[in-house]
Amino acid sequence: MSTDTVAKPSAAPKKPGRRKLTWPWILLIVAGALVLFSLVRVVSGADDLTSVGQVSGALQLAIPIGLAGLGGLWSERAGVVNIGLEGMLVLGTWFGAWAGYQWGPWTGVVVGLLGGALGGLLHAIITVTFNVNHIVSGVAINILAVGFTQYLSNFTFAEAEGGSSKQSPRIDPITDITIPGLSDWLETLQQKHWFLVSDLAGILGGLVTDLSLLTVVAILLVPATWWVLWRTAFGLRLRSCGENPVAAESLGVNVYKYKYIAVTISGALAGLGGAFLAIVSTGIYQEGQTGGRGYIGLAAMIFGNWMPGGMAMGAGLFGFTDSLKIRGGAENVHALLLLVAILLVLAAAWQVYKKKYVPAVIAAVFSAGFFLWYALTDQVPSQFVDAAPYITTLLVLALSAQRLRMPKADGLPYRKGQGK
Amino acid sequence: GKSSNDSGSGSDSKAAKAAIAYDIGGRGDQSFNDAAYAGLKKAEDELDVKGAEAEPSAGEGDADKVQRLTSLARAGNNPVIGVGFAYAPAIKKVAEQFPDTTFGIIDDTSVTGKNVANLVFNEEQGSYLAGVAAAKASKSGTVGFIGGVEVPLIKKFEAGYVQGVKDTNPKAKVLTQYLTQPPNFDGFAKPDLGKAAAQGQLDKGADVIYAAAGLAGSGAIEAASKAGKWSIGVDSDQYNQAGLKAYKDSILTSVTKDVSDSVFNLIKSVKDGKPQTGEIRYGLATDGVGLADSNPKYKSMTDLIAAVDKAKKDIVDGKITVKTTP
Amino acid sequence: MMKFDKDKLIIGAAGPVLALVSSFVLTMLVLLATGLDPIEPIQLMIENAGYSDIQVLIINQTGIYYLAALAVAIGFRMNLFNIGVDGQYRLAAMLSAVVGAAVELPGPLHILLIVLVAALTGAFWAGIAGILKTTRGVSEVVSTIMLNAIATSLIAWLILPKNLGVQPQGSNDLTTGEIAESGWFPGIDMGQGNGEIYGFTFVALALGVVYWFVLNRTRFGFDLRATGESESAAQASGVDAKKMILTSMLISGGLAGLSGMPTLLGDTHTYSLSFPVGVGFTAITIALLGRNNPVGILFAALLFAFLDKASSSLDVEGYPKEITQIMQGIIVIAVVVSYELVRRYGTRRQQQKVGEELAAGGAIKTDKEVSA
Amino acid sequence: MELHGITKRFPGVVANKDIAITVRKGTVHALIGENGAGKSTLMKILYGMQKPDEGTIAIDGEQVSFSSPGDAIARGIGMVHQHFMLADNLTVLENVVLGGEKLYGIGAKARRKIQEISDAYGLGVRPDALVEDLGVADRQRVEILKVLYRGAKILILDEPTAVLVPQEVDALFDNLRELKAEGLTVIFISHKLGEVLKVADDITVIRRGTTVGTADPKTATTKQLAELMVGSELPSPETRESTVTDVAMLKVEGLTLTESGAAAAAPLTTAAPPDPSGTVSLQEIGAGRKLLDDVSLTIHKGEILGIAGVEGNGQTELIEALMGMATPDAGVITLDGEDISKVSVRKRREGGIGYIPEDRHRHGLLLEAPLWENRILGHVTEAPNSRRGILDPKAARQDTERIVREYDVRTPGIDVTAASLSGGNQQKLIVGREMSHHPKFLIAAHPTRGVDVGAQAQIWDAIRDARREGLAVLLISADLDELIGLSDTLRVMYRGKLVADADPATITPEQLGSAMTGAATGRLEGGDERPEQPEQSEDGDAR
Ligand SMILES: Nc1ncnc2c1ncn2[C@@H]1O[C@H](COP(=O)(O)OP(=O)(O)OP(=O)(O)O)[C@@H](O)[C@H]1O
Ligand SMILES: Nc1ncnc2c1ncn2[C@@H]1O[C@H](COP(=O)(O)OP(=O)(O)OP(=O)(O)O)[C@@H](O)[C@H]1O
Ligand SMILES: [Mg+2]
Ligand SMILES: [Mg+2]
Repeated sequence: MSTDTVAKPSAAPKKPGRRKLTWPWILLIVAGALVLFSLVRVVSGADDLTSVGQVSGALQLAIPIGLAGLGGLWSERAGVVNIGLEGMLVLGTWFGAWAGYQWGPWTGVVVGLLGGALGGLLHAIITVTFNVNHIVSGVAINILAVGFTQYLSNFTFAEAEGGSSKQSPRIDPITDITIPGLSDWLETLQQKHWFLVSDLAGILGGLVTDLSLLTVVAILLVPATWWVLWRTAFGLRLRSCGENPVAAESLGVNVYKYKYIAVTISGALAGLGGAFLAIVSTGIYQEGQTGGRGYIGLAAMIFGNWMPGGMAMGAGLFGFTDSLKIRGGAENVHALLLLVAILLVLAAAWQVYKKKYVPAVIAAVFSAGFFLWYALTDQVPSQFVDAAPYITTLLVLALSAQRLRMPKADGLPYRKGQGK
Repeated sequence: GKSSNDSGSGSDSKAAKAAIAYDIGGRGDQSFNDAAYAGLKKAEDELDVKGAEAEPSAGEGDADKVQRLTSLARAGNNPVIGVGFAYAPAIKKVAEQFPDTTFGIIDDTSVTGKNVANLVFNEEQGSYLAGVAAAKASKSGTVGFIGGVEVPLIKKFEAGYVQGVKDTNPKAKVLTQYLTQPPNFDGFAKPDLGKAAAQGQLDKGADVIYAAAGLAGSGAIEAASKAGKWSIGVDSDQYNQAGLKAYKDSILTSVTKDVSDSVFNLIKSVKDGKPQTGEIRYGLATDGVGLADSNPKYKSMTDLIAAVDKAKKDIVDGKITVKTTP
Repeated sequence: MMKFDKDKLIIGAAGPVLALVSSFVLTMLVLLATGLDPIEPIQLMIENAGYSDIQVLIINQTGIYYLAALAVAIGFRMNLFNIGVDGQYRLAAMLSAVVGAAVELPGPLHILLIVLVAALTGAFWAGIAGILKTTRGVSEVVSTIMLNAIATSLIAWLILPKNLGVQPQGSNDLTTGEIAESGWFPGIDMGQGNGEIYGFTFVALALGVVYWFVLNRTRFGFDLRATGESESAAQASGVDAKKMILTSMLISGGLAGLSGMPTLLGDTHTYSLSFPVGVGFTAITIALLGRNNPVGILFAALLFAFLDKASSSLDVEGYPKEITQIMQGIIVIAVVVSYELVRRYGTRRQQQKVGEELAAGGAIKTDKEVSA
Repeated sequence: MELHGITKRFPGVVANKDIAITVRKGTVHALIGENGAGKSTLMKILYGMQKPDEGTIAIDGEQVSFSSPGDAIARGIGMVHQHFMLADNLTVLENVVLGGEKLYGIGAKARRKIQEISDAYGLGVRPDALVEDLGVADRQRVEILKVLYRGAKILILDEPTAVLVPQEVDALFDNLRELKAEGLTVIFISHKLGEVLKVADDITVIRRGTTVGTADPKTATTKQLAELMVGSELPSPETRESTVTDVAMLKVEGLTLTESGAAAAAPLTTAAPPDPSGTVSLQEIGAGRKLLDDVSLTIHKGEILGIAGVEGNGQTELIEALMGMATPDAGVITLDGEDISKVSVRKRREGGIGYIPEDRHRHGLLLEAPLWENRILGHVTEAPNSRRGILDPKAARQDTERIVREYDVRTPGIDVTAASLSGGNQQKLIVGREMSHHPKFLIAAHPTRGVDVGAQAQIWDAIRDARREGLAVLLISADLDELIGLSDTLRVMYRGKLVADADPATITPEQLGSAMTGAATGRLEGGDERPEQPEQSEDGDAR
């Protein structure tokens, strides 16, 4: 009808809130974060905070999440909500391991990717062709993927040597690369524990040490996704299906085709994440090894505002805190208390500057509480350590202004020729 | 009306029958459940017993366990063994209804009864020996412990290990890390977490890592092996596990827990007409727990072996009491 | 009030029938493909469901699923995706068990107190997500996922013997101590060792009626549904969207908290490490399958409970238990796809009717004019 | 181009029935017909978006068959749809190149080409602006640019002028003439018959899915066209007898709303003034831009106050502030002597504010709910819908039946979903619902937009009747004839301010239009005859 779509000339000039982060700003924020981390490390003596191992561990833990998130991004950019990522991740682990132990890790990677893609394709058929609620389909795929792989294990891994109905035989590892001189040099530098310098060295070192080739591929997929989706005609068409499929259709774009492609790629990426988990992270398929990473990937994508860079940051944050807690959580997470306290002081100062005194006082009180907690204890109970990544994510989300903007037609049903 | 249990009556009582009901994870976990299965298998082979198994489903409650045990008991199985402490409340209910059937429960002594056999292990004692071995093998004076899920059972492993290390080398430092918190049992299933945790401890200078983390332990073994450091396995002799062939040289030893023998023994006792009852404890004294010595490198460390043997003797003799909580 | 409509009846029946038939056929294909007997497992399950003790298990599980699914459904009716039902359920069961074990009151009061604590705890935990959403705009999908994990840690800490938990002598389990018998919800004993039907199952069913009544017969329910159907229209109609989000999140959490009660009050009487988990996730599927409708959810819960319990002995007969899960997945897909197909057919019919009746009112005149 | 024997059936509706049209090359061909006559459907068929059940299309004598818009575009056909086909979150450039990436890529070359076309036709389009930041007229120009970018030879414009002010319409027509001069063929659909006569070379009239005749714009009058269209005379919104009393019903003083967190939090607050020059001045980017700037007005019992303005100049915000959906920073709203500035939406509705929203789908209806539930919407706390918190479906259903009867809502029953009614009938249901609660004050935003002529008359009648009984009405409409005809008092809104007022008896749409672009302020004097105006109070209770 003439009223619904016509009359919405929304906000003319850009809202200040939507101001884009420019490179100088990003660099400044990164630098500030680094200084803060360095400071906390020096004060608390938790040298693992920015060590090579910590960063490289974070990377390992972040990649399956990031790949799932990337998968979610592809799908949702084309307008299909994909809560089936977890299931596609499971398919990736199973198929990756199944092919991997028999025909080598790279075959495993490819087959894992295809397994995930299969899940994606199923999701596409259900949501695009049958126009079923995307969440229902995703949930069903999660159930199906788990049931299907566990069922098949009884006929495959259970009969293989070194495997069982819950676990695959070991898969040959994928080559690791370490940049010889640089990596050692950075590691030495990091171990000097100098303010800032060592931290930088640790972070860079973590990014160039013991890198599996698949890790490199996975990292490259983030900018590649950005490039494809935002710099190519294909990507433009795909995104238009998530923003306004009817408009896309009216310009001759075959919306079904792009949705199918996007959701299948989405599954393939999650499948790759699964393959990474089975082949690189652990070297075997293990029932239940995805452990909800698909959902975390989805959360990372929302966290990152449906953008590859933001998603990567979300996955990175998660991987980082996860790695912190798992590598000697009691001490590391204890140091985080200090970080939180400092951040809260800064927040309080900012609120004072903005003349919002009530939030300022609240922030200050909490800050004092964290300082006390930090000062009066040596360790954080292991149970709370375990919650660190989740609490951090919640805190970051709650403290940062929420300017989320999902693709406009995300999750909405679409049928060809029925646009108004 | 009719009960599912009525169907299979104990009619063909000629062949002895025995049953085990698995813990979450079920057969194929290459750990606890598989060890129990091995005991049943052995009984099938050696005692001509017909074995039955039943797996739990995810997220089930006590009522389901009661139903499972009841139907296994009604079917004429004797003994019926619940693998894992989760079966305790169910066995308490069922054992009263079937006074003629022997019920076994592994890792629990809280339920008692004339027809209940509590199969328990002194994991802390085995872990103590592991601690002695670790302290002896360590050059850096820092060793690591990785627990899969922070539950009392695994804390027993930690307690014994830490005590063993400290008694051997009071200056040694033990790094402890748990992978997940209950009821999130991912910590037994995610090898990548085990790997990351081990990596963290290695980076902090640990050169022997003991992982009591089920399958996640394989990640720790992998990490230690890649770093050229020692690892200590758990439950079964992991040196001989096919899946860990690539890293076996770095598996110093494993703390074994003879679940399979305990199952076999119980079945045998029932078959022999002298059913075990009450607490059946498997400790160092009975070799129900112990250290494996398959790794030739381990066997060549005479100093270490001497220390372990002495500790073992002291524990058996009661000169050392090993704590069960850290 | 409702006219009897044959079309409607046929269309209404077509969906489930189509779904059941296609899912059974697909399951059989999977079994065949892996070289197993395609009929026997299904036969076994149906046979199993004929036994009283299994029936009791099915009914009890239905009650649990029903409550949890209602919790999910009330969120869905408002377009809120509460993935956190599982965490709310666990935390509520734990804390109410602690309170229940700590006090001793006359029967009904004791039970009431436990139930109240459970509902409030669940509501509190869901309320965090609600507040984060209304004040900070944090997506409830993300926050409830995080809160699930945080609940796990919190419970793990609280249940330590040095805090609120107990480690019974000789046990490797951690519990919250046994609730005194005055706090047990009486059930119906089915005799002959068939177990008893939890009394709280009937509370669950009653809550289903309340759910229906509140949603369909109260102003509040109307506002809630309106918000779910069109937030903008609801807001223009006078609904305070933020308040609505928070309220429904609280109710959802409260129901989630109650879903631990059948087990706690009827069976375990304590919260332990082996308390059932994952109920909240299954509930999402059930709510979706039951289309957020109290009767639909009841059938969906029954179906899932049947699949869960009737399959319990499949492994003893040599069939992998995972068949059930495959069946569940296939059924969900088959149900929604066939509902969609039937719906499309139905809408076409409805439009046709609208068109015909409009044409009947205007066609004659038009034709005359055109010919004139 | 020739269309022959086109027939298209939808479930239950024959949208097109044996349609035949011949369009001469290089002309502007107008297509007119009432709501639902099948114009858009026909054009969608021509554009390949829908397939005809029967009939043929020939272009330059060659028979064609399109299976998708892509095929039509390849044959040089371009279409500007009745409803904008733009993705808000994409830039102008992205919207334009979408689907036509092969032409000039998606980068610098495309940007140059867009700039070139924009300059050539004076469209003033900025390639890198986000579409959501554009006003309606700008969007319209982007739509046209999209078509030109693809080098279309045949242009279909489906109701392009519905949301434009007269000046913008003139600019558009200038563009069309230019295009025609270059040999392009234009098919033009509009309900505004005056425009049609002004710009068209040929006119075809469609009624109930078939072509009922053609007209020559040189000789035909709007009256003749209207009769051809509907077989009767066009109703007029004129209200001449005044019922204005001097009892103030609604009083607004100093209402100010600045863009801030509130705007971000309430997704309903969308509109903001587009700058006619197409550039955004820097000061406006900062926070605290005023969406409503010190708005004061009084509406008396029995008075209709019309507000004219280009969309996005604060009308939406004014409505939302009056309804309580947006929280103003300053200002007092008094309804019938009671201060309601801080009162919730629901309380205001209970207090007697009726609301016909500008966007019935977003704000007026639950599309997937049955009619009787839609009758409850907005009045859930009032009789007969509920008693003491409990709904009374029986009474609500009965009352729905009454509304359906009294307001002539064409529906087979009250259990069908609102979505299955045509726009006009949906609107009648809303009007009936709001009127059933005897409001003291009615906000009517575009009450007849996109509505059938017949339904239009009914809605006007309903408003007039209520006014006679003392209802105060705030009328907001883009249809200047409706505004001038229905209002007792006129105000012009520009950038959140009431900048001018006018007497509906003397003002012409052109004058009003120019005031809406900010060209004139203060008291607007009507027409050439400039009749003496009687003394007027500040509130402008005319006549
Ligand atoms: N995409 C669609 N799918 C199914 N039916 C539709 C669709 N679009 C329109 N209809 C049917 O068409 C009728 C209404 O059409 P439409 O919205 O064009 O009416 P209208 O009077 O032109 O309204 P408006 O004036 O608001 O454009 C309804 O009967 C509706 O069911
Ligand atoms: N997708 C659809 N599905 C079903 N019916 C439709 C659909 N689209 C249009 N119709 C029907 O076809 C009729 C003609 O619609 P169309 O949109 O062509 O009218 P129109 O002449 O453009 O009206 P308006 O002046 O309101 O734009 C409508 O009344 C509607 O009932
Ligand atoms: Mg229309
Ligand atoms: Mg039209």
